[in-house]
Amino acid sequence: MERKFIEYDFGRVDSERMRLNVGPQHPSTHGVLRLEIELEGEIVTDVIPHIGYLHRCFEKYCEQMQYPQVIPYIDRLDYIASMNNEWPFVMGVEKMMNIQVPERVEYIRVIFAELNRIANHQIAVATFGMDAGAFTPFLYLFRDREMILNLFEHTSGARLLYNYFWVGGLAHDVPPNFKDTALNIIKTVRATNEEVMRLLMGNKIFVERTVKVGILPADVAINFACSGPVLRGSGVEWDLRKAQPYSIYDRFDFNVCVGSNEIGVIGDSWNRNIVRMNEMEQSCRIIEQAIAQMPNEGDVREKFPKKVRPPKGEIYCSAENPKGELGFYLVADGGNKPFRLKSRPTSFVNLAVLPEICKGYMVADLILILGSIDIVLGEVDR
Amino acid sequence: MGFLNRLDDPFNAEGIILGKVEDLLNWGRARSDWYLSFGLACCAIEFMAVNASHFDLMRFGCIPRPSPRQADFIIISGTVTMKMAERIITLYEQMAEPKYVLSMGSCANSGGPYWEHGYHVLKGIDRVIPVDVYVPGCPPKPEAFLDGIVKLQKKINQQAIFKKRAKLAEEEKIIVND
Amino acid sequence: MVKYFKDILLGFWTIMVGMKITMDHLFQKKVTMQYPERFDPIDTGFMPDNSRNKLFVDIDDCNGCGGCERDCPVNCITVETVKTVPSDGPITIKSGAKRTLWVLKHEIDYSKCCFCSLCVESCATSAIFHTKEFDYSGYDRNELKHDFVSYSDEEKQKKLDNFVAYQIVKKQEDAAKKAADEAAKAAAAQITK
Amino acid sequence: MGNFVFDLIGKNIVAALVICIIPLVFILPYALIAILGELKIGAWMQDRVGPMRTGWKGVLQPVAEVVKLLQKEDITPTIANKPLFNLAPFIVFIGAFAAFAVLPFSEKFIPSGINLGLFFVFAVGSFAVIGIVMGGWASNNKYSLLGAMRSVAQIISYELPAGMVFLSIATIAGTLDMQTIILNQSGPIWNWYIFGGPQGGAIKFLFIPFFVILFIVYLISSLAETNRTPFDIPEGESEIVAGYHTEYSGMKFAMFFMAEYANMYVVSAIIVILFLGGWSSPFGTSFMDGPIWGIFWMVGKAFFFVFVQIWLRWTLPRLRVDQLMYLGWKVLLPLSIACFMAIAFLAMIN
Repeated sequence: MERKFIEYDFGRVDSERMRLNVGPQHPSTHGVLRLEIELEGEIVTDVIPHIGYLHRCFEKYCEQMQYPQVIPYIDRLDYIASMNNEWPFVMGVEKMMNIQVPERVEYIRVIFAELNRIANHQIAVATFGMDAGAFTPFLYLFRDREMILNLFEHTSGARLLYNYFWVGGLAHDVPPNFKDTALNIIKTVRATNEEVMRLLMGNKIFVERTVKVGILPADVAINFACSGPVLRGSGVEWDLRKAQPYSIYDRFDFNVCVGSNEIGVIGDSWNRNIVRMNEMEQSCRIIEQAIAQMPNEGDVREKFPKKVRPPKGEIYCSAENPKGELGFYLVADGGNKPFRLKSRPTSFVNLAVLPEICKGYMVADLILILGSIDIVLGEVDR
Repeated sequence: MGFLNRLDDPFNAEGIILGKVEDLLNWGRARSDWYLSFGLACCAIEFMAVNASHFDLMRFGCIPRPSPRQADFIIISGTVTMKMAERIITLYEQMAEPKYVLSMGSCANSGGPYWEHGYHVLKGIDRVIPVDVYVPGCPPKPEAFLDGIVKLQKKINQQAIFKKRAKLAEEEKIIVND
Repeated sequence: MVKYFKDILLGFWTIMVGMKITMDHLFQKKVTMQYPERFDPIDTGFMPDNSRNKLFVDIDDCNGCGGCERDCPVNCITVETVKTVPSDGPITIKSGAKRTLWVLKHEIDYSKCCFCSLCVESCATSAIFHTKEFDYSGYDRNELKHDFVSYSDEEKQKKLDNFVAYQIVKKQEDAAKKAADEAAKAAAAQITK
Repeated sequence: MGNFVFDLIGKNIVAALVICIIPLVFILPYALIAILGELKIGAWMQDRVGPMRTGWKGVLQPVAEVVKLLQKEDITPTIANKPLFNLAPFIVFIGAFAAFAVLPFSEKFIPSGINLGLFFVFAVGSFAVIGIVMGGWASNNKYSLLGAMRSVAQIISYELPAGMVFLSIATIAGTLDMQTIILNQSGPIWNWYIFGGPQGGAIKFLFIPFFVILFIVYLISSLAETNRTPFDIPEGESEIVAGYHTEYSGMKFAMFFMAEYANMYVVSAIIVILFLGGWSSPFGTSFMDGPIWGIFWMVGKAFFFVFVQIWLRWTLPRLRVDQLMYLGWKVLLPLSIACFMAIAFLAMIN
């Protein structure tokens, strides 16, 4: 504790500051993040995030593993959106090895990636609501997420960490009633989203809690290299799916959701969340189109290479994850193990902006700002 | 046939009354497990799914408590790094007796995927705190986790409260005899 | 002033809307599946065929190639083998191929396994596969290790001894053969000379 | 008026003891029912089933919890201020329990029929905050301290609108005695104060909105006084871990727990007494009325408001501290003062 003078609008205040440790065990740090905060009464004056409580040495580990064995470890990066994680790596290896995956595989990948995006945003909104004290929307969203996970389990065999996108194809073909199930999921997701909009996002208390809280201006967001809903919430229309279309995303009609100042201010917590809600709707649209266009016949495993040995070279391949841009920089030396695998973790980059935007707010706001950035510690610490 | 066995020696401290009291106390402990709401890694997400409507952990009387003082058991849900292990020991020590530990998933059981080269990962949470139930899986299915809870409750139900030392000695004797 | 009252009314109204939603849910059908009592994972569709649960190795079908051990990213599988000897007679694995290796140990440590299904992919004889058993939590970590080989120690020792004995025999045979070959060579060389 | 125990035994020390014990006997089963209700209703609202495995459909869940909490280790942190730390939960509980002294259960039973009932409730209602501050400060935990500070600010702000509501009803009823207030409202349902009270004739219908606003104001400030969502910021789970009771375990935590539920009943009972006719039957004096039915109506109506509190808890997010102050000082207080003036006018013209 130290004594400081603080300049306020109403004059100089002499007060004692309190240092408080939030985490690593705290109900709402989304894992094991530790925030060292300096409090002036209830007002946060300084935030120092301490990371490394979940450091699993992912990048070095991958140098020990053969290419197919890397995929289970990539799953454990951002464990909420495993399908999306696998994609940039698999895409990069395919590009190096010059494999053209079949149409059907591309469509299935798009559908699963978008379903996982919905699941991720459901968790993000749900935990954000729980940080604000609303427990019920959390359960409604998790109830729907269970349907998505069920479809994933029926397809890949696992509920959370799928190991499903393989170099050159997919591990398993989709179950026979896949299309109906997916359409059914979309219907339920839309119904629940509408309900959550009324129960949580439209609630006056929640709106008061989130608008004008943690305002992230667009230039700061760009300077900190934020991506995903955090960047789009600040009004920057940047989505890798539109900006640098990879896979077959140029075939679909969807909008890039950005924050507006309809209810809040551009770049506040409310906008970051409403972007997530809207993106769920856009994902539903993409899935509908993909299901309509998807070829029915085709072997998902026909393009599997016998041995995954990319030629000597290097590549950076990135994709639009639910949380933002996830990229892998891969150096291959011609062997069956990566020489170097460097990831550009979304959450880590997004978390860097936290100390910038939460000074001067209250403790309760700090929790909400952290929730609105939607980090996953597996990706932050790697 | 616990009841009948106790009838044999009603004057012993393990007589009917104390036996029944012990059953009641164990029943209370087993049926009202409050857990520390605390997540580490991937398993924590699956653990949240266990809490959600489809599986509903509250059916077993498990209610989340944010403070370790009020929690009865702690779920080690994910990879425990060396840095985090110290904190987990502190958390465990902060909990009030009787306390239990449930190790969820491969990482907590024995380091999981990181057991071989992981200089940074604790190879099994049982190296620092005593574990009651190990739930395998990476991450475990919610049903598998619920099975772990059932097993934990079964274990609590058979605990000795009175004459603990004598019973422990007896158990040890059995182990020695084996 | 108008905004003040509007805010109050809006707050009141949205709270009412929220309360109506929760009230509606109070009387809706519940989605909970009650796991131990009323739960059949296969019937309720919550356990598909390719679900990744406990692994099982059909040791009669395993030819001991060790592919699963090599492909496991976690190295939780330990396979120990010994070569078969001619005195064992003609033996085959279940699927009909000739057995060249006795599997002395095929241990999977479920407390390390990451259930990635790569071992299942690599198995040429489909000896290793996922079962539908998921509830096998234990009170002891060692309970989670499972050795699928049911040979007793004597049998294993006997197989090892057989192999060692056979190797000695083979060595002698080889030596004899070599000697015979060399003798033949020498003879041939002499003839050509 | 009066008290059936005194009628039976006479005014002596035994009767007084019996009267003391009756609310305590009431609180224990009530707390169990309320905890079960909280768990079950919360679960049903979230498409779950709630506790199912303890007793039939989980009805014994709260009993198991009490049995468990009784045998939990009682931790006192080494650096805590031990006397205050140990005293705090009792003070909180006493604050909740003392209010039962003037809460009528029926026409024939009120533990203490003092004619300052409303004032007494108002006084002991803010008693609990002393315990909360004590516990929060003595725990020597920063989270507890934050929770305690928030609690003080909250209760002081919300005492005022609640006081204005009490004042309004006291003005129109002309008394602070609980039983008299209820007796005023006996008779048909439109005699209840939420419908303008028994007096005034046709002109009272002009004043009904003011009574309804007062009713809502008190409902909101009662939530704040019992630290329930959306005003549970002193123990805001996701912000300051468990607030003022972070360091409490076992029986002392159970005391806090029980005090919260007892407080829920107290404020619900006061809402019922002030606005909904207390123990009087909604069907007038002829049907389902009498001392025994009085208990039914009183407890039933109060339980409905306990249900409303549970309902709100599972619906709403939590407010922030400054918004809480805004709501208390800038919305509820002006509204209640305006209503007070209107009702004072109504009382004057009568």
